[in-house]
Amino acid sequence: MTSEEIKQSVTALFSDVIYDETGEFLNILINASELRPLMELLYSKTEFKFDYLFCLTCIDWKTHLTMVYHLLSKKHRHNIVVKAKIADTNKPEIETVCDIWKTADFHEREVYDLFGVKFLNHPDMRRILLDEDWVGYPLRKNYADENMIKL
Amino acid sequence: MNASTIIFYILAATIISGALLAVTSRKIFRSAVFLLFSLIGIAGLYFFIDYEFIAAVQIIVYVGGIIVLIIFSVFLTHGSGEDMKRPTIGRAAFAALAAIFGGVLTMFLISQHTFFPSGKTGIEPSPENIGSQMLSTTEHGYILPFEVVSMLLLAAMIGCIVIAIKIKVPPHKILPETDEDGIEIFDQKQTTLENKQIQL
Amino acid sequence: MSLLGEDIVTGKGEFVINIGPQHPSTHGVLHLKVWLDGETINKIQPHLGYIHRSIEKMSECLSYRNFIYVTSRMDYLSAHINNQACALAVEKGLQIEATPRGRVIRLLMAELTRLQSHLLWWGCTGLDLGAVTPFFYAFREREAIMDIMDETCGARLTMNYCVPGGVMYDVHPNFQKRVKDIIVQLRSRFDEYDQLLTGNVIFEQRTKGVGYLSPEDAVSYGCTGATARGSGVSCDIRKWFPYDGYENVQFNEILGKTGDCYDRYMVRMAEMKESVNIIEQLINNIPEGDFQAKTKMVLKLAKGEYYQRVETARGELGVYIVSDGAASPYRIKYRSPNFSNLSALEVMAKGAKIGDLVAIMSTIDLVIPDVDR
Amino acid sequence: MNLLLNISFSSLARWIDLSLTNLLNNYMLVKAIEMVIAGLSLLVFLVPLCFFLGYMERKVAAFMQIRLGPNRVGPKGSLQIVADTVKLLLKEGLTPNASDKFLFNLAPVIVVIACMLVMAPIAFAKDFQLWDLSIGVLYISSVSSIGVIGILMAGWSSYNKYSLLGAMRSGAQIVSYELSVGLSIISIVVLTGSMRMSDIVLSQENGWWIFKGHIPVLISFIIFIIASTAEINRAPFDLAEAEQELTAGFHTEYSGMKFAMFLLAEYINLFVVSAIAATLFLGGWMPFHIGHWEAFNHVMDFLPSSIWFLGKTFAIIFIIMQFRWTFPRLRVDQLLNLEWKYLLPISMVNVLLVTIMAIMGWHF
Repeated sequence: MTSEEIKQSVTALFSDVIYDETGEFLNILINASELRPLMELLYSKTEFKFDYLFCLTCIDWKTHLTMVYHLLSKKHRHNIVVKAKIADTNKPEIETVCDIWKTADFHEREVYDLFGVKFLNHPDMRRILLDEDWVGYPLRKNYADENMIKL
Repeated sequence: MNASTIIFYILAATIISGALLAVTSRKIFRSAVFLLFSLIGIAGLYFFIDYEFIAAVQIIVYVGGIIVLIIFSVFLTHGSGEDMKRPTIGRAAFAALAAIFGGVLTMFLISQHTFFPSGKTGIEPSPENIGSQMLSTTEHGYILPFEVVSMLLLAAMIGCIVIAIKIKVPPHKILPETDEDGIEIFDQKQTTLENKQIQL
Repeated sequence: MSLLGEDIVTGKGEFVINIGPQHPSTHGVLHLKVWLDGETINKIQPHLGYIHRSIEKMSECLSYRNFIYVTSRMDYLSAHINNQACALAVEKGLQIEATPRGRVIRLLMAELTRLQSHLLWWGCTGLDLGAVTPFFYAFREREAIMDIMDETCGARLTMNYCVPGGVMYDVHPNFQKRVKDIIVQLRSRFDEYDQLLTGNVIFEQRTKGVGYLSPEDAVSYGCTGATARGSGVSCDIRKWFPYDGYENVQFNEILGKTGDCYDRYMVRMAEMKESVNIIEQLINNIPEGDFQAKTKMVLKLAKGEYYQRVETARGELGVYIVSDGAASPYRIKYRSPNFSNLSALEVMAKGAKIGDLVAIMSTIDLVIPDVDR
Repeated sequence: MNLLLNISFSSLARWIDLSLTNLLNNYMLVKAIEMVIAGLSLLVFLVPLCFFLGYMERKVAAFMQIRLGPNRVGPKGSLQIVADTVKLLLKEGLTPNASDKFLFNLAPVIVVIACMLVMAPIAFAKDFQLWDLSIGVLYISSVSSIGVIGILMAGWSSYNKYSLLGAMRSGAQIVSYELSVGLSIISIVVLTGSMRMSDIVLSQENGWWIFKGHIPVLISFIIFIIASTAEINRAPFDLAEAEQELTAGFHTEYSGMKFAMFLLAEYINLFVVSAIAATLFLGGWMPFHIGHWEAFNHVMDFLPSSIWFLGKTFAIIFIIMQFRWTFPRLRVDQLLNLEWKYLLPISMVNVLLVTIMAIMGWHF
């Protein structure tokens, strides 16, 4: 399925999505609240069938956070990137996708650990790499550590 | 006092002290180990009177079998690592009384009985003799008790197997054959998810 | 003394045991909390982060030339392939391509890296299952490969040979001859390896039907590399999204059938032979010319996002660069293969014995720095 | 030279006994001194033996693993094991705080004592045996079962979960494999008609049992080697100390000399098991004799009996060492399956076959 067809199919079901085709993949920009239905659609619909979530991460744009999901369909061999904007940087929250793609379990815990994004309905929302009592989220741009050596 | 007396007393001391420590120790695993010493002492006593076969059987059965079983059951007992509770005074007193009564009764019975040497010479305790006595049907033959005991053990063994038997669940399902590029197999999951999609 | 006290035994009579962080078979500082019923594993929970060095944060502070070298320390056994991924990502951002000679040299080194990594894995698998001897046989060939790397770029393990636009130096004059020697040597050794470990009855018993991973789970857990291919999932990036000229060489993607430890093992063994084939095709055809494209002193990527996938010895490594036009990346994400492969450990090991856990871990082929980053 | 060869060990023992009796004229004291001498000579034999076995193990491992092995300390690395022993002696013997200290320290002693006791009825050479008791092989299989208690003790008292798992495994393993060992010993006892070690050796004067006893004895020899490898916890049956699974199993917490004692016991056990296999199946110190070939037998007699015994024993040790460096380790359930589903039924049927053979006199 080409990116044009994907766009058409998604637009038929979700009206307020923005597309971005400047990069390598087709990007779908969406609000955090609508992520979950879109993801379920992308996974389950036969012509999409994005069964493989190969990268899940977060970007801190200082004003807001963006969750980035890279998806691939093993059957149709097409890629898509879903970006969800989280406006609230103080208490970022988003629905989990770890029941759709089990790999998201660890990756979401990593994002929680390093960015502080809380994933709702995640079964085991703990820090994964850092200690349980670590203060702050190191990959945030405003993270400051007095012991950090400036380069 | 000659050497054999000394050896006898050493063995007796091992047996008695092992038994006492086994009873008084507050850790159940230690009790088992002290019991082991006591049993080895008894085996030593058999060696001492040249009943070598009995001694070896004592070690095989009691040390190699019973004690290992006891230790295994200790391992599998909940909370067996902790010290046992100190017995209450009433219990301790009752136990002491029972022990004293038993001891006195035994001593009394022994003193009542007059022991005299029998005219017959005993059977030499060589393995050959023991073996032939065990399987003979003559006057001193033990074939009947031997067989009865083996039947009992067989029954016990079958019982154990029946208790221990578990119906095994196969560890994992048989896989469908994959096709060349290993993609088709995902369709099974797809159908269940399409149902979900209709709800959306 | 409460050996069977509350802290150890849960209400269900389970025995909790911590395998690692210091343990011979976790191959690093991985910590697994295992709930056991007798010797059967009921539940398993990995605890990570013992060597988390925040390589992503470090990379954000470094220039586009320098951050490549940090990545050698992630999956140190396929250091060159990590570097290659970063170099390719930067090249994508600069919209340049490496020179033909540089690309072939990179590819050769990548396959040599894959070979040495798989050889180490083979030795360690034997070691994990209690056979010590394979380890020494594997190291005999691995040393020869390491010597080639040493001669080519001065380092044996963390090589830092890739730069955006090609490789850092030209290959040593001896390179071709030595690589040809090692191909001949390896070809004759593969049978020896099979005799030593693969055909062993105990080895087959220990691995066949152990650590079953269904293809659905493999995709869902994001498993890649031999871990997924053992379950019959096609995921070789070299075939799916060829880079650096993999489209021009002939090789097969090996797929397993049953998804157990034995298939994962066999996939890796066959992959080694494929790597040798790739090297054989390229070693006589290294194009003449520059080994490195001309690039600016300070590299600046255009604003945007760049994603590059490569196939390391353990699976799919993704490098995701978000650039804001400055001289260092705004955000870098390394999608490491081991992190995802490890997450599937629980489904594989559930219901298995402790001995199986060791077999499963060794056939996933974990490198802990790559998990923790 | 000839004179030296003719001095048998029993005449030496008789000479010591006589001279001591003349000197002291006290029966009890003489016995005590003789016991001390016997114990000391056993120790003097065992320590170099363990040194040699340690060295041999390293060299065999190196041979199998295309490397050189120890070659720095002493000529050809022969003093490496001495250096290791000194290191172990100087190391601090740690005792974990939460452990049951009495049992923790007692366990290695029990393991070593058990395997030393087994040495008593072994015939090292012609007329050279500490204690030729009438139930020789039964004594061996009974006393060797004390060792498992030491291992269980070590595992329990260490206060370590790995140790406990290792001890459980080892207990289950040793108790199971004892059956197969016992049954394969019985097949020889059936053929010989005696449990006395010297009788068993003498019964092989016209040929070793492994040749005389046709295929059934060969089967019980193979079963004996497999089962006794398992009983002494050596690879591929070293589940009790499976390094990759349980770090070091029952001796995880042991260090220094206490650890060395477990190592010592392992090597003594290895020797004992090989010696018993050599005695039962390969004729012990009996030279290689064939039926009535008098001339051939005489040629064979030229080698001293102790050389024959040690040669056979070390050949078997070499085989057991080769197992260790070739095979991967079994899993615990496979190990028990092997015993209960294969070895035990086979050896039971085998004993029946041997008995029929012995009754009908089909052996040579």
